[in-house]
Parts: sequence; structure tokens; C-alpha cells
Amino acid sequence: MKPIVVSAALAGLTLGAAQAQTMPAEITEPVTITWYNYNLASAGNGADATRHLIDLFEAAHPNIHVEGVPVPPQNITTRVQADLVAGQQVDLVQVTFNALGFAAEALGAHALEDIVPAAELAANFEGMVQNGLDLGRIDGRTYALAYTFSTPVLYYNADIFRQVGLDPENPPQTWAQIAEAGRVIRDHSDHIPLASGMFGPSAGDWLMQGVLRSNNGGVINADRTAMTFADPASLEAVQMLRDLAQEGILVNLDVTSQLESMAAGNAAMYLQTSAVQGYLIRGAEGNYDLRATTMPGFGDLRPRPNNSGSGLAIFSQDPARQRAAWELMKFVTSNEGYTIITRDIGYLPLRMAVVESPEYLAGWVSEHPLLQPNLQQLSYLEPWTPMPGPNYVQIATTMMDAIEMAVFGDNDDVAGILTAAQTQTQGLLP
Amino acid sequence: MSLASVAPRHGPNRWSRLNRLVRPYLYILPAIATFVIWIYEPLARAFVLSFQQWNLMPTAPRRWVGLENYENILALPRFWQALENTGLYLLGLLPMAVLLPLAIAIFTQDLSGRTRNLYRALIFVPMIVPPVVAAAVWRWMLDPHNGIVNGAIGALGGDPVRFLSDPHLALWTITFITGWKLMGFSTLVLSAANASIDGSLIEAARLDGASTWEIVRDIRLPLLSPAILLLVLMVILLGAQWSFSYIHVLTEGGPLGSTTNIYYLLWQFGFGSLSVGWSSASAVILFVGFSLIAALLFWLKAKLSFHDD
Amino acid sequence: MSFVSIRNLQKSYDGTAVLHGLDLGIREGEFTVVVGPSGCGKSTLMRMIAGLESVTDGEIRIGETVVNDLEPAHRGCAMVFQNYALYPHMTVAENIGYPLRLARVPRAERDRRVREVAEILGLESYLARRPKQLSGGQRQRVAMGRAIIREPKVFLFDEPLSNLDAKMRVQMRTELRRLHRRLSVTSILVTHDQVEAMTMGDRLVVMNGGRIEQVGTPAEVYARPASVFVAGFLGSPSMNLFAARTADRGAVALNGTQTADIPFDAALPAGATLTLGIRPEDVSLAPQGQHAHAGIVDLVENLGGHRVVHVRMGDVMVTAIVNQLAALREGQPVSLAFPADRLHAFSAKTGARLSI
Amino acid sequence: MTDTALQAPARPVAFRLRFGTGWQRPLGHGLMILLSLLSVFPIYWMILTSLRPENEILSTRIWPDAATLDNYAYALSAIPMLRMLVNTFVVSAVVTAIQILTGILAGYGFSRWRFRGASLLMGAVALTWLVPLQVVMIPNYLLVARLGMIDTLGALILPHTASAFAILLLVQAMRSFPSEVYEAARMDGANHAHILWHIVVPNLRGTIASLAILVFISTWNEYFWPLLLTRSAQNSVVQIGLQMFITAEGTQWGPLMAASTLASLPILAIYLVLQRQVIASFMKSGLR
Repeated sequence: MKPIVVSAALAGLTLGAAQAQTMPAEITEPVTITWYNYNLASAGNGADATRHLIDLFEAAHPNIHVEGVPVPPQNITTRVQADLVAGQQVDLVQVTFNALGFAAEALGAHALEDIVPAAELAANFEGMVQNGLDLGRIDGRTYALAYTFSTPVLYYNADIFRQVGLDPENPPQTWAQIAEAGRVIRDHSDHIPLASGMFGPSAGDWLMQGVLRSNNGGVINADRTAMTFADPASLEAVQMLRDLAQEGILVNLDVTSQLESMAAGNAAMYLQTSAVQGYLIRGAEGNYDLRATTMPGFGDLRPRPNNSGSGLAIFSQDPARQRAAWELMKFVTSNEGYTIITRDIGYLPLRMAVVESPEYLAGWVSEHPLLQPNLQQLSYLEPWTPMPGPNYVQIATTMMDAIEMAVFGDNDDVAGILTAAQTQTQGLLP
Repeated sequence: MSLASVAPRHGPNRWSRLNRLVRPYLYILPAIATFVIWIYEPLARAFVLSFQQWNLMPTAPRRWVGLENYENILALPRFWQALENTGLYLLGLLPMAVLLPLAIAIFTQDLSGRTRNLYRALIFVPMIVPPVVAAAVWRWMLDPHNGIVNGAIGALGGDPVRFLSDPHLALWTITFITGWKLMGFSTLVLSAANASIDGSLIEAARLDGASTWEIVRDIRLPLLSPAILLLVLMVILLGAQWSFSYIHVLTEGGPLGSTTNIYYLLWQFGFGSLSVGWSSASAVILFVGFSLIAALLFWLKAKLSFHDD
Repeated sequence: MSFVSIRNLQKSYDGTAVLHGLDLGIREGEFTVVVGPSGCGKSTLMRMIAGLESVTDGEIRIGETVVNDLEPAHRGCAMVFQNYALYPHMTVAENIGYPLRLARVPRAERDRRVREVAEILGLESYLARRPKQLSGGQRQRVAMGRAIIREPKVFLFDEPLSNLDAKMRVQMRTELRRLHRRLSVTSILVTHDQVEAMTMGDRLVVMNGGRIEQVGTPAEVYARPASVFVAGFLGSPSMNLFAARTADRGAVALNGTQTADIPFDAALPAGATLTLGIRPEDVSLAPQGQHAHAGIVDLVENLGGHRVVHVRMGDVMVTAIVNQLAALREGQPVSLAFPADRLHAFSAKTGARLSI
Repeated sequence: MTDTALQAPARPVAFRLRFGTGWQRPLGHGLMILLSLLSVFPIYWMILTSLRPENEILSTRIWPDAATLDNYAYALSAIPMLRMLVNTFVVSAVVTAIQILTGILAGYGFSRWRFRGASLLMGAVALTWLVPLQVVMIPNYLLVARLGMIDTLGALILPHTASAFAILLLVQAMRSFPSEVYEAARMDGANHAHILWHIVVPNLRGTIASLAILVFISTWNEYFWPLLLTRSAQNSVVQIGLQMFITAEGTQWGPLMAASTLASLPILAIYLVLQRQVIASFMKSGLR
């Protein structure tokens, strides 16, 4: 409870700050806030842990009642938008990062800087990983705090590695090494050499962004005014993926099948978010030796992993509810909150203290080596860039359709496919 | 104005005439009101919105963009692929949802009551399974590594078949599942139609020297043609919607867009995100497109089955 | 030698017997009418001959062949159904020509024969129409055309006239007879209408309850009905039937109270019960006192050429036919006579005819 | 009285025409058995999988060996399954009743009278079939919100108070109803309401029964509209519950199959009990 006490005290100190009149320092009257949450929309650990968090929070804040609204992740923006239009009360929302731009620009998510007293905000940000904080920022303003987020890691089946004569202690670190290992696996076993979560509508473009960026490419430029996925560096990365596919190393299965193949021990390597770790561990238990390493890079270039998952954004208009939502946000992104999220759901903590301090998860982390590559990547993590404007979904979908076609299609003209799609998506930018 | 002066003299008469005039409308009012409120009013609004760019938020700007939404949709690279796939779905669905049930209906008609009912009851079972469940179970059974179907293929010495991830197969797999679900319904409709054929026509044909096959060809099929046409019509108009759940759960339109039909594509680009312009234009395209097809089909149906009624 | 011969024919559904062993011979070229009330099994008999119902036991022979297990089409029978069973999706020409099409008769030949048949039936101008566009009589002709064109060995008619209006029925009756005379094909017609039966058949087969009651020409059957059932079924108005008891010296007591000296020489003991019958046209009616039996006129039906008079005699009703001239009022007392040579007697127990 | 008046005269059952000869008949039966298996096997597999312990979930053995109810226990504890089943049942039953009611009224209106605009309105009814569900969903949601009915079962029912399918079917059935019976009833002094409820409806029992079954099934299986409306699991329907076991972080096959079995069982049970009537009513219903 310590951080909350500290921040509450700090909030008290900064009462006179500019935004203080818009948000009361504490909640005196009972208030109910809604929390649009996608973990609640599935049965299992995520929902249980979320309910646990809500219970703890309500116990600590008797005046605040939290109403969880379960919405599946792919529907969350639609639903928030519909509810805002319908005049429903929307307070705290678990926004997937791809929709962050839309949430901020169109739906009216508040930048924390606008509603939270500056000192209180600064105090709360203390101890948070800087790269992690950047995930929820657009143009330097914080619209969301990374909540359930994770990084891409390369899972591998050490048993298969041993079986085909590869060294499980030295997993591939670059795409060239992946290709090399993939060929060995392809030639000496029936297993899928490389599965991934790069393609498929529910995958979105997040993992692809990281892969292209690792070759110093990208899908869109820094100020989000021009599409760049057909530029030479990106093109080269896509061409590399095509070569892997042509060699029969990278397969084109739907996202779920790839996950299940890995879980069942039928895939040797699997590039995917660390969020699926729990599911893989359950599949591997008593079945095979599951391990993980960091995301592969291109040659000597340092890999530039990005994040998947969601951040929390505040939509409340009423000051008291803004305060209540902010309190909830602070609580779930506190050391206690992240402890539960990391341990029970399997996402990453935004606070290193959680994994370093024995008070929290230090001991637990040492028992869970799979978390290591994840933690390692936290220091050089880069944000998943949301596509801008009202057509953000269409841009990403068109782009990913083209890249999938370029990697797995019958047409060898990778540059042609990508350039055409780039021109097309360029027209959809605001 | 003359009502007051006329009412005393012609009152009852006038009322009963008014009553008679209004009565039919009163009977259909509940249904029509439902459709106007819940379907046609939104549709009309969608028509207007399809020429605008807006996200419904009262605070957001609302911009007239003319035909831009339509142009964007028609320019989608997947549009023509999806159109072609829609045709392929229909091509695959018609045998499963019409031909096979037709054969079953005709075959079972001549069986003893008990066997006939058993077969028909079993074939109807998929109809009652929720689509989400049907999709999940089939995905489970067709899994390349852990599915029972590939287990069987493996046991027979074959290589695992990637039913849902092979671009050449996925569409047919979805078609199969859609058809599997529909088969029972079509069988019942056709069986009902078949059972209502006047038995003496069949007897007359037997006396005239027709073999079983000739009876089917010359008597049953022509007399079943209205029911067959109705089913064909339903498959063409609604097939794309019926496959939707399975595409959504099983392949999300992939791999390489090979299972994307027009309905799913427009959903993905229009309704998947709440961009009102795209979704409204999509809706208008779907509605107008399918209405035109429906008009064409009804015209054809009237022309073809003129002698049956 | 019978052309269609039926031996011990039985039919049962799920163990319930419908036909109890029929024996019947039909001569070649003959027009046979099977008549009986509904449910008597006459349609089943016909459908068994056609091959539409299986044979439970017994034998059906057409010509030299036992046809029990032959397909309907191979029996050489053509049938006209009660509802005509015209194919609604085919034109008149296609309907008539369908048997030939199935027999793979070349088109030109087929057309020629369809026209021929249409000419016989007066259907030339309707060949392109569909059944829905025809009147009842026309449909009936099309159905016959479809039967004729096959040049069958046996024609089967299943209540062919029952869907027609009264006038058309009379007209079709004579048309059917004429057609039969022209084609001379063995024909079997099933009907429940006794007028139809009497007027059309060379021979009648009267059925009741799954059994044949009597076979004979209409005149024979009318004159000497073999059973109470036949006596009551044929003739309109139907035969008067009285419960009676034999008295001394061969006299018969009618109805217990009224007695009449009717000479009766059957070897029946005095006091035995029997049924006496007399047709209405054989009852003589005279003003009061002239005859042996007294009665009171209850109802007079005027049929133009003659009248049907219902007379109450004690507690039985007697129907009599009298000529137009007799002046009768309702409520008027009359006397009746039953000429002895016009009486029919039947066993009270079995209903079988007793010779007088 | 009309019940018997409408029945066709009973005719003796013709002995069955044999389908094909010799080898064709066993072949036909073989195909039918194959198709029946194809229809039923996935349901069997679902039930089988739901009974497998977690570590054997991937098994492809055809018979259950170590059956366990763990998956059911988990499914029932993870989501308010029973509550959802009750909700689904209530919604399906009410929707079925209302759709049939509005269908009967509209069917009578359309089939009994000729009136101005009838064919236009009929066309409008039929065309609702072609309106994509998704386009009306958001406006409908906003309307439900304006009515203050979010998170109620009523919101699941309200937009479904009429269906084109029911109306078209009932219009057709009522049109083939002999007009003499209407006229006889009119002569007997019955008014329209009486004719409809006491003469037409009892005679259309078969049609109404098979229609009710189809409407019930399709409402039971509805997914997208409840998905948009769901605010709390307690006020949601079972299809939403099923989806809760399918997530981007992996599908929980055992519990999903258990929940699916629970979701399908009521309707399967209803079907098995009523199976003979279902099929018979289809046969009689003029669904043709």
C-alpha cells in the first residue's frame, strides 16, 4: 500500500497546482466508475486476476465502486465509441495500442497531463520504465499507461533442437541463424520449423512493425504522415520473410493454429508475444522442454522489439470520477498491481522494482526463466505505432494483407505488391 | 370540416367503412413497426451517412465526402478476390445445401417410416448446434496435428491435410462446414415438398411404364422445382451471411484472403472498426447488390416456374 | 376362359384382412363394373390388378401370365384415376404421349398417335394446354387418352366419373360405353354409384366387406339378388325389406302383427325367421280395402313420370312406385298388395337368397 | 369441425416403391449411414472431449476412457453458466412467442385482404432479409440506450419482435387455407379475431410448431447482437459465455467443449423429445 500512501500525500501537497480544481484530491462521496476491460471477457486467469484487483482496490477505497464491463479486445473501441455516442458512462478503458491514436484523437481519451496534477503525475511515474511509459504517449503526452503489455520473444522447443542436433543453449539470435536452424529442423524432422504470430487479422500489425523496424525499416514515418513499408529497408525485411516461407521454414497458419502447434510440441520455434506464455507452459508441462529467447535481429543491427497489449486510458468527464479512475489506474500500475498482473496473467511489469525486489516477484522471476528475455528487452523496447486518422483499421488491414501476399503469395514481385499497397494506404491517411 | 355535420347521419356507416379500410393495416402494424424502427430507419440513415465521414461522436466534425467511401471500398485490392470467392462459396454450397438434400429427400421418401425418420432426425442434428460451437468442434477435428480427421488420414498413410490453412483448401473447408450445418434444414424442406406430391401421379407414371429414375426425372423433380428454386434462392442470397460465422471464427478470411467473401470483407473494413462512412457504404453496397440479385432471381423464378402454379 | 382371372385373392395391412379371398373371372372384351359401398375393398382389388398394391396371398392372372410380381407397367393395364392424376407440368399432348416417350417411341410416331387419340376424344384443340387450363370433363378425357394410347390389354377405371357434375357424368357415361364398343378392350370400372353400375357394366361384381356378393349381368343381379345386401344396394328407391316369420302351411307372417297369406314352399319349419323383399315398382297400391294390407300414405315424391309413395303400414314403412294418374294425398288410407311372384326371400341369419 | 374438413380423404398406404434395384439400395443405405455419422459425430466428439482430463485433451481415441467432470466444474465456476442458460432460454422463448404472434397477425392481414400498398409492404418485409445485421446494430444499440434498456434481457428481445421468415411462411400457409372455411365462419357470425384464433391458428398448428422450432434455434444461437449488448455476464446469453473460452491467448478446449455441451444440451434434449413431432410438423407445415 505504500506507494499509494506516498502519492496520495504528494497529491495533497500539490493541491494548489493548475489542474487541481478540475480533479478533487480525494473521493469523499460514493462514486461508481466503469472499467471497460477485455480480460474480463474471457474465462480464466485474466478474469480472475482482474476481479481480484478490483476487490483489493474497492477494499482500499470504500467510496469507489468499480463496475467491470467485459468486452472482447477486437470490439473494445467499437464498444467504447458506441457507448460514448449512446451517452453511457465510460471512465477507464483498457485500450489496445493500435487504437490509441483513435482513442485520443477521436474518442476523447484524456492526456493524463491535462487532468492529473503535475506533481502527482511525476511522483507516480517514478520507478516506471521510461520505454514503457513511452508506449502510451502520442506527441509527448501520455494518453495511456501501459497495463497488460508484453514483448515479442522467440519460444523454442529444446527437445526438438536436441533431436535434430542443434544446441538449445545457443538459440538463434538473428534471422540468418533462424534460417539456418530452420533448414536443419526442416530436413531432420516433421516439425514446423518456425511458427509466428505475425500474420492474420487478429494479429494486427504489431509484430510486423517490430520486425521491419529491426532492419531499420518501419511501416510509417515518425510524424505519421507517410507510409514506409515499401521503402528499401522494410522491403528487404519482407523479402527475407518471403525467402523463409519459400524455403518451407516459415509457415502460414492462422494465429490460433500456430499457437496450438507450439503448445502441442509440433513447432520448433515460435515468434510471438510473451502474453501467450501461460498457455504454452500448460501445453509443455510434462510434454517437452519449452524455452524462450529475445526477438531476433538482422545481422549486426540491434533488434528493436515493440509491444503488444493494452494501456489504460481515462474517458471520464466528471472530476470526481476522473479522480476515482486515476486512483484505480494508479493502483493497478503500482508495484502491487503489477505483481498480480505479472504473476497471475503473465504480462510485464512497467516497474522494475516488481521483478528486482524480493518483496514482490524477485524470487518468482528466478523460478520463471521464460520471463528473462522479456525483461531484457524492456530496456530497448519501442512503442507500437498506431495508424493515424479515422481509417486506422483499414490502413493496417490493407498493409498487412499486402505483406502477407508478398511473403506467402505466388507472385515474386514483392516490391510491386508493397508499393501498390503503400500508395493505396497513403491515400487513407488523414 | 364537414365531419361534424355529416357524422350524425352517416356515422355508423362511415365508421364501419373506415374500420374496414384500416383493419388490414392494423393487423400488419406490429410487424411493420418493428421493421421500420429496427431496420429501415437505420438503413435510411446509413444511406445518408455513406456519403459522409463521421464517427458519430457529437463533438466530432461531420464532413460530406461524396462518393469517396464507395471509391475506397471498390479500390480495395481484396474486393474482386472476395467477389470471386463469394461465387465459389455458392458453387460449393449449392451441391451441399440443395443437391445432396434433394437426393436424401427422394431416397428416404421410399423407406419405411421408422428408418426414414431416423435418418432425417440424425441429419437435422447439426442444425441445432450453435455456430460458434460448430466452428470450434470442426476446427478441433480438422487440426493438422491433433485433429481426429488428420489422425485418420495419418493412420491410412496420408500426409496431414491443412484444411484451414491451405489457401487452396480453406474455402472449401468452410463451405463444407456451412453446408454440413444446412443439410438438415434443406432435407426437411425438400422432404416436406416431396411428401406433398400427389401419390396418384407417381402411380400413374408407374403404370405408364416409368422406372424409378424416370419418375424422379419426369415427375418428382419438375414438381419439386418450386422448392428447389426457393432453396437455391436462399443459398444465393443468404449463403454469404451463413458462412460468415465460420469465416470469422475459423480463418478470419485468410490465408491470403482465400476465404474472404464479400460479406466478410465489408464487415472487416466497415463494421470491424466503427468508421461510419465505410460501414454505411458497405451496407448500401451489400443491400443494393443483393436486392438486385434477388430481383433478377425472382424474375427468373417467375419465368421458369410459370407452369407450376 | 377368363381373360383376367383372380383366385383366392387376399390382402391384409399389418395383419388386418381387407380382402378375404376373392375368386373372379373376367372375359376378354367385357366391360365389368365392380360396385360396392366405400370401404368394401373394390379399390384395393383394382389397385392389386394394376400392381399398385402387393398381393398378400392368391393369384392374379392376365391372359396367360401370373402378374403377382410384375411391375405395374409390365402388366398391360392402363388406369384412369379418380382425380385423373394428370401431370400438372406437362401439356395435354405431353401427358397423353408420356407412356410412348417412356417406351422410346420415335417422336414422329408419337405425335401421330397422340393426334389420333386426341381426335377420338375430341381434344385436338387443347393439345398445347396444361391440365390447370381444362374443365373437369376435358381432364377426364385426357386421362383416358393417356390410357388409350398405350393400347392396353386391360383398362382400369377408378371411380372415373365421381369428380364430375351430374350432367357431365351422364354424358361421360355414354361416352365411355361408346369408347368401349369402339375399342373392345377388357375394362374394369370401380364405382360406388349403383346407377353407374347398372347402366355401364356388361357384368357387375357386387362387393361388400372384402367379399364378392354376386357376379352377373345387371339384369340378373337386379332380378335375382343373391343376398339381402345386393337386394338393398342395387335399385332406386331400394327394395322394401321386411322381417318375417313362417306360419302354418307355408304362409308367412309379416312383421309379427300383420299377417299375410303368402304361399311359401321353402322347406322351413313353422316359426322360422327370414327377410322378405319386394321392389317398390312391384308393390300394388289401391284405394282403401281393395288389397290385403292397410296403410296410410306418409309422403309422396313426385318425379315427373311417376311418383314414389311412402306408406306407413303398422310400424314399417313401405315404398311403392305408382304412375302419375293415381290420386294420392298424404294422410290418405290405402291398401297394399305384394304379388307372390315378385317376392324375394333371404335367410335372416346369413342374408343369402332363399328360393321361393 | 374444420380439422376434419381440411383433411384429405384417407387412402390406403401404397406399398413402397423400391428405390433402384439390387446394389443401389444397400449403396443408398450406406451413404445415408455415412451422412448420419457425419452429422452426429462432431457432436459426439464435443461431448467426448468435454469428458477428457486436461492432460488427455489432445487424444484422438474414439472412446472415452478416463472420463471426468472437471471441465464441467471449471466451466460452471468460471462463468455464470446456469444463469446464462436461463437467460438464453427466456430470451429465446419470448422472442419465439412474439415473432409468432406478430407473424400470425401480419400473415392474416396479408392473406385475408387486398389493400393499397400490400405488395409494396410485402416486398419491404421480404427485403429485411437482405439488410446486413451489422449496419443496424449500432443505431439499434443507441436506441436501446435511449430507452434505458442496456444490460437488460429486454434489449435482447426488442429488435426481434417480428421476422420476415415467420411472416412469409405464415402468409403462404394462410393463403392455401380454403376460403370456404373463412366464409362459413363469417356466415356463422364469427368476427375476424375469432376466425383467426379459433379457426385459422388451430389449423396451422403444424406450420406454427415447425416455425417455432426454427425461430427458437436461431434465437438461441444468436451471437453478434448479444455481444454488443453484454455488460455483465449475469445478464448475458450462453453464446457469449462460450466465446469466453476462446481467446487470443489460447483456447481452453476442455472447458469450451464442456460449456458447448451445456449450451447445446437443452436444445438437443428438446429436439430429441419432440423429434417425431418436429419432423411431422415440418412435413405438414407446407414449408415448401
